[in-house]
Amino acid sequence: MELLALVLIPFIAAMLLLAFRPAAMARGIALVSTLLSFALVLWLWYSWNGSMVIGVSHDWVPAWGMRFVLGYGGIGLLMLILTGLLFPFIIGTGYKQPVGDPSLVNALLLFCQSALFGVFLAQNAFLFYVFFELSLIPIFFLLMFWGGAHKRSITIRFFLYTLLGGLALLFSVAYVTLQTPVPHSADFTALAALDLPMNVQVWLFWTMFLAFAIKMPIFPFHSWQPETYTMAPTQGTMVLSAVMGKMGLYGIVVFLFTIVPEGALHWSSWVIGISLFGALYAAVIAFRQNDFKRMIAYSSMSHFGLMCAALFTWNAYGISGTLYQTLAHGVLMVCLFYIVGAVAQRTGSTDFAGMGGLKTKMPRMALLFMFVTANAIALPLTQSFVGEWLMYNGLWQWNNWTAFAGVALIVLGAIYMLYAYQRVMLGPDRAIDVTDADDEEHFFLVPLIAITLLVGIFPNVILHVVDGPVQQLLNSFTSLP
Amino acid sequence: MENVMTAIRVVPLEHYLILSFLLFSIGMVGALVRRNIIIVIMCLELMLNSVNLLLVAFSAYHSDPGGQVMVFFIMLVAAAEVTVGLSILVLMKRNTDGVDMNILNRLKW
Amino acid sequence: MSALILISVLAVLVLYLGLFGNKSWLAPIGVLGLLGAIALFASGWHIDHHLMGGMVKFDRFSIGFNIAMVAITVLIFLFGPDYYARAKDNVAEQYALMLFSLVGGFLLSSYTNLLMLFLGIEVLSIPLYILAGAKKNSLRSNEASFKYFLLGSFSTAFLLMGIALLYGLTGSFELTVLGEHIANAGSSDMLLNFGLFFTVTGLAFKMGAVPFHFWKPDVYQGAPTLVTIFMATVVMMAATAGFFRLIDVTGMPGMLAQIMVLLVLATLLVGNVIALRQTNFKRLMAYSSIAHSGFLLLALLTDEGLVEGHGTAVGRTLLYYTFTYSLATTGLFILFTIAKRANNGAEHNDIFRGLFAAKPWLALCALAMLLSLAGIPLTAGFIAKYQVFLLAIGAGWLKVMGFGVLMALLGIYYYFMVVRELFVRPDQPVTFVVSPLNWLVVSVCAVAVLVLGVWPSLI
Amino acid sequence: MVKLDLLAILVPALPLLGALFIGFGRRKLKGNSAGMLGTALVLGAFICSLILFLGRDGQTHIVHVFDWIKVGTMDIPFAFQIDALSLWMMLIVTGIGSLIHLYSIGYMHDDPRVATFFAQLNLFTFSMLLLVMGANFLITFIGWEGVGLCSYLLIGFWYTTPEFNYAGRKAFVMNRIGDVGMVLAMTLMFYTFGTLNYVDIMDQAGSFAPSNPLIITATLLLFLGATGKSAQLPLLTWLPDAMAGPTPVSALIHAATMVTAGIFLVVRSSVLFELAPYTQDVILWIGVATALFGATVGLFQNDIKKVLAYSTVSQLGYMFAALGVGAYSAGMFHVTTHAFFKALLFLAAGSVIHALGGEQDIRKMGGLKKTTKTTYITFLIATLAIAGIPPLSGFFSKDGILASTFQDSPFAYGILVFAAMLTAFYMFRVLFLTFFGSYRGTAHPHESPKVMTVPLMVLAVLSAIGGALNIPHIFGGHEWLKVDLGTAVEGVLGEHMALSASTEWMLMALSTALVLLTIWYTWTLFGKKTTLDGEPADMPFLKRLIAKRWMLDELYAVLFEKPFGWLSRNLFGIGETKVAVPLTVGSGKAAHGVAEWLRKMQTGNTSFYLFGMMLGVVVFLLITLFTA
Repeated sequence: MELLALVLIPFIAAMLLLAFRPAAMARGIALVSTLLSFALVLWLWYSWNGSMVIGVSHDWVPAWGMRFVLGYGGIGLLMLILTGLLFPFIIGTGYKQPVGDPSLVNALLLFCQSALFGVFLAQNAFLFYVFFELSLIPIFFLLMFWGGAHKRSITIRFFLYTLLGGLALLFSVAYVTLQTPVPHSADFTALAALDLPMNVQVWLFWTMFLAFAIKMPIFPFHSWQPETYTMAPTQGTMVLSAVMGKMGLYGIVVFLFTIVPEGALHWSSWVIGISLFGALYAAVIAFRQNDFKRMIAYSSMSHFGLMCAALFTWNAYGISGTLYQTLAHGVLMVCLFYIVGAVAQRTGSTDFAGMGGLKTKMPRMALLFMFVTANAIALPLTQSFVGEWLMYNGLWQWNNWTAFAGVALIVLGAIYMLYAYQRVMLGPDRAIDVTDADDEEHFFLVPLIAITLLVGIFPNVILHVVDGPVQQLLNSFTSLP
Repeated sequence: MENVMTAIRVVPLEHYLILSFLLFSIGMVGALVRRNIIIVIMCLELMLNSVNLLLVAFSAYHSDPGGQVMVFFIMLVAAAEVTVGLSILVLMKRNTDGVDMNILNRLKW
Repeated sequence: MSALILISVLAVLVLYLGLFGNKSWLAPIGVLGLLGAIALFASGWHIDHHLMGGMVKFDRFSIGFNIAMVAITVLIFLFGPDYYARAKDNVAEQYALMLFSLVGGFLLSSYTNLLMLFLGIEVLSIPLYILAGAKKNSLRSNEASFKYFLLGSFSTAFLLMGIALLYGLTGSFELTVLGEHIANAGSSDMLLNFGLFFTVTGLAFKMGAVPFHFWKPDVYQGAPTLVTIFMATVVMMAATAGFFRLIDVTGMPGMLAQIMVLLVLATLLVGNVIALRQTNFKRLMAYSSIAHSGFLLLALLTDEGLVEGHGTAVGRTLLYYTFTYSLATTGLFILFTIAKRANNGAEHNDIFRGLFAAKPWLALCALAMLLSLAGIPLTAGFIAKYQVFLLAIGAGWLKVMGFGVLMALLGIYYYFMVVRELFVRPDQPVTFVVSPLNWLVVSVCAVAVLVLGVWPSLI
Repeated sequence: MVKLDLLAILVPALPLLGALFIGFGRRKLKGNSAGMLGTALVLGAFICSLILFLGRDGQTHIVHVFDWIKVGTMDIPFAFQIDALSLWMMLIVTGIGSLIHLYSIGYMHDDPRVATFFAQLNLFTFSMLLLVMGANFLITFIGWEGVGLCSYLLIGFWYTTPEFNYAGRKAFVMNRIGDVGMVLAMTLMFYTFGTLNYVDIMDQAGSFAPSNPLIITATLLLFLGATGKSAQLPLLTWLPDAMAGPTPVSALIHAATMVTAGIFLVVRSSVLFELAPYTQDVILWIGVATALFGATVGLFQNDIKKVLAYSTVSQLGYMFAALGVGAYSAGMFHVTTHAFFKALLFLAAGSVIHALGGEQDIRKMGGLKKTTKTTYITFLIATLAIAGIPPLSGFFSKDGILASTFQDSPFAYGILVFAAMLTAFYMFRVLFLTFFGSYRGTAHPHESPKVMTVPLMVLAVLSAIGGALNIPHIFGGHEWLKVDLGTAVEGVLGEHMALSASTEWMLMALSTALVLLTIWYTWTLFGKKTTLDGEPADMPFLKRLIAKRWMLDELYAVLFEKPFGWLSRNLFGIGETKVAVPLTVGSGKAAHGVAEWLRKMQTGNTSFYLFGMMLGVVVFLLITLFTA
């Protein structure tokens, strides 16, 4: 029941916002609802017994295997934690960096959260797909209404591009559903049970992978991402990069690894290849970007490349590392884009040209940014380090040379992040009057940084959530040829 | 009655087929190439009648009256259809004072 | 049977009322009669009725379709008073003609005999020829009716040729005989192939399948909006039902499968692609209906004829698809009329600008219906498309389906072009005048679309 | 035992507390309070480690704090390893560290961001302690990266000067290049041994045959990390630039402690290196080359701190040469003494710079021995020590290295002796130009305050008598340090001096004589200088090359920096804006184009429609006919 509540709380809150348009209190209501759902997530976490939990299970249209099944295992739980943890902050961003009519914006964000909870709770492929697409609609309007330059064309392109993947996924879902014995069932359990012939898995892998590759995005499917991130309002960018991208990784685990494992195994080298290439490609590009936000967008792409590559290494370190990193990356992205927004708010644009030498005027913001940068370049005792360390181990066990390519990222990452830090904060003082980070911004960033450090120092808190499930996943692989 | 059947059966079925196909084609081509709507409608009638011929032939060869019943229905409906068509034509003549096929082509693309 | 008679009598009654010249009674009486017809149909739900010496069969499929058609007609009639508010005369005739044409629809959905197929199509079409030209002194309306008439009778000729050939093959107009013949004698016979092909041509014309689609955009644009609604919904449903009736007996013998595949591909391509460039909303809807008929044809393609059980699935899919499509279309066209009046007669897509600012609820309704047409989850349109997916994949038409997926993507694009307009602020403020009845109809359509999308098993 | 755990945790905890407290209270802390606090805490850490040191029992103690990473079969505890090696390094770090903290109170006195400075200095001490105390590679790596960050922050401490920021970034990125090796080495070792704990790895290593490819790869990768941190060829160009930071930073980080992390790492994993003779050769020759490189470049530098920086590079080269021949104790011994005298040199130089109000160019100094007496004397002692004049500490440590390299490869020995002569030359050049002759500058020199001179004196004493730690047998000593380290480091006790006493005497005599000769020559050149003639226009090519630091920076700029920037710009300019995005946009445009073309079919002419329909029929008929 509480699982249903998790989906409904944001939905109802959003409906209330739409109905009453309480412009003044809108953010407050949204914040309360997100905190409520976060509390619920924490309770789920606390009461989790380490096995698969099925909360709701109703028939929807049995004839087509459509069933309304909500549940979560360790991996889903991690995603719930991610969503629950980050959305209060994403909503909170609106206080300092407001866009448009608050009740409308927050309603859209809450709809998005509801859909995302649905995605991570769904235990039925069709249900997963439904939420997968629904999460897109609010974002579409968020971007369409309050985007930056060329919002119309860029939004439509982003929307169609992601929908292309979505339809491919729908196609696959319909296909696999029909492969199940009559009465058909699209439950993940049923789909995992069926053992598709190799030649089918080989093409089915791509029709599914396309959706997730576009969602993250990784290299050849990324061309929507930089412009969209740059153009979108801060909150939209946060949702896209911090949470929605993770649907791709999660989908890979629940779809590719369970339904077409042999196909996935067959294509692993290819996927790792393109992902790592994309990661390096994006990291190199990020170095010379002249736009702060776009630079962060490329860095996010680089991280996703690494995560996707590590996910396909088929060993505990790669997969656990990636799952752990989803959380780290989410927190990181929220921090970074918040700082981008805060600085751009003061200097008037996200262009590096207008920045530099801000540290003299805003030392506290500089300190916060330095903490975040330390996380971004994965210094030990920050969250990202543990994830990257595990992923490098995974890559090494897959193939030494991929590990070399992956580890090269720690150099590239340092290059572009420190260069960005210098271009924003360091250098001779500018003759522009900017105010230092105020208490509200501290109230936003400090908790996130605290989480970054705490989880970096005690990573087992998160790792023990995914450890067991990942082992089970790997055991299911051992049956593979 | 019976002798009519035999009379029809004198000609082999293929010939009926070919003839009606020819008529049908003539009607079709006529409808395509002519621009005067009256003539086009007549061509359409020709096509329908070729079908009638075919039906009659078949019904004779199958010695089944259904075909001929169908013919009557066709004639009836065709009559109604042409009535409507002509009235539309009259309306058109009134509006554009022309009976050219392509005089009305405001609706396109 | 009784329903048929009831509707026909109703039509005559409406005509007579027209003589006394008070329009206010027409719609209510029409609606009452239609509701009665629904009741009659519903009463016959459990047993199959064979009428007219077994040339017509009211089984569940046809009854379902008939009820759906009547229901949509009710919605249209409810829209009528507002639409005809400014028309002076011939209102009664138009209601009556729609009712007659509806009878044709009944025949199409329930014939078991090719003769009835022919009659049905004609009874359906001939009133439409007139309706399309209802605006006597509007050249566009005139052109629409003329084109529709000419092309229609042209295709009728083909249909008849096909029927004749099939008759020549079997010596009977009974579908069952035809089906048995195919089952026994196989599908090598040229007569059969040609016959089926010509018959299908005639039906494909009514559905607006490429290359028999030319009439659709022009007629939709030229005809009075109310008639356009009727054509886009009831006629579409009737034609689909008729098509299904035939295919469900014959299946896909011989060359028919290939031809159908070509039809599907061409229809999906042309419908979706051309729609990208449409700026006139009525034309846009015309092309979108072509695109949808492409999906319907795809569903038909998967029917295996007399094989037991499968046909019902296809039939249900078709019913669900056409009905939800009709709901969305009706609502959208009503909103279109409202917007058109607000923008003094413009038909361009951007007449919807500012709808969200002025009438949020209606804008959300429009959003729901557009999403449904585009096939976004939790709307009926999505479920409908998904059923077609299932059918096509189940029958193994994977590549065709893949093409369909791409085309569906294009579809989403042009529907969202309209969605965008809903939320754009207009240059100068626009005032939308909405009569409560229209508001009700639109809301019903939108809500129905959503409800059917969440609980598809209702149909 | 509890006491040991407590102390061991206290040692890094105190500086960490300092960093946090000073860092977050930096607005509250007025005047010297921040400095006092920071110094006190580091001093406390020093006392703790002293207690630990005195109470040591030659055993290896593992202090398990908590489980850090535990997933799958990977179990990496957050634990400290307390043995002779780590204790020794802890003493150096905290001891020298506290002295330099004390010194900084005076040096940074008038800087507005003094509190930040001390916070970062304490943070550095914490990281360095983690580095040396870590019980497994990953804990060491925490400190490894931590010191890198602090060095980045402190080099760019005066952040308003773009060059300084660049220097900081350069230092960090070059260290990161080394870290690639470090991380890969760790993954490889985890893959091989299934653990990263030093103790376990050293145990298991015994089961591997010498020059096992896995071990060689691991050691080479580790050494790559070491070269980055310890500024060996080819990753050394960051160290001279790092002098941009405040002088105490240069003393603590870039002379005494951080740069010796590489040596520590090699000594810590000596077992592996013992198994990889190939790697040892690489280390030896890189060390020798670096020693020579640093010494040569030092010759013609005019910035006093730059000279010291290159001398550091060169001395680190010595240490690695020692490690290359397996003389770990000699290496560690030199680490120690070098920490003493090089820290002293930097602090003294700092005191000079302080005296001259920020002037760093030795050409604008001179005759300071009268005005800044203490500084002069301490600087002199340090110079003698580094030059290797008996009986100062440098003599013993350097001699140990020279001797052990001689028995391994006389050629390397020759180069190192030559480098020693060069060392003497440039050090005394600095000494003479700075303190002798007459003042050539404009400022008003004055002796530094006590708070700065006291550390100088302490360090002077240490660098004078530091040699006593490890007096070789031929002087009747017992090589105390070697014995002590032997309890912790494999292979130290295995080092045996195969040379006969006479050979050793001869070598010592030779090197000492040569050095003295050089000093005399330097005196003739610079001793009496009152004015300095600028560089002669026609320097010989070699000299110009050396003066330009062998063009290494320029080389890297051409080889790496510029191409990377070019790549970055063009991947975006071409790969993204010209290919990726246009492709997506183009597909949309293509669809529209097709649409525009297709809709022309809808001509509006009824005859055409009829024709189209008939055409369709005919096409389908043909298909029906020909496929039938």
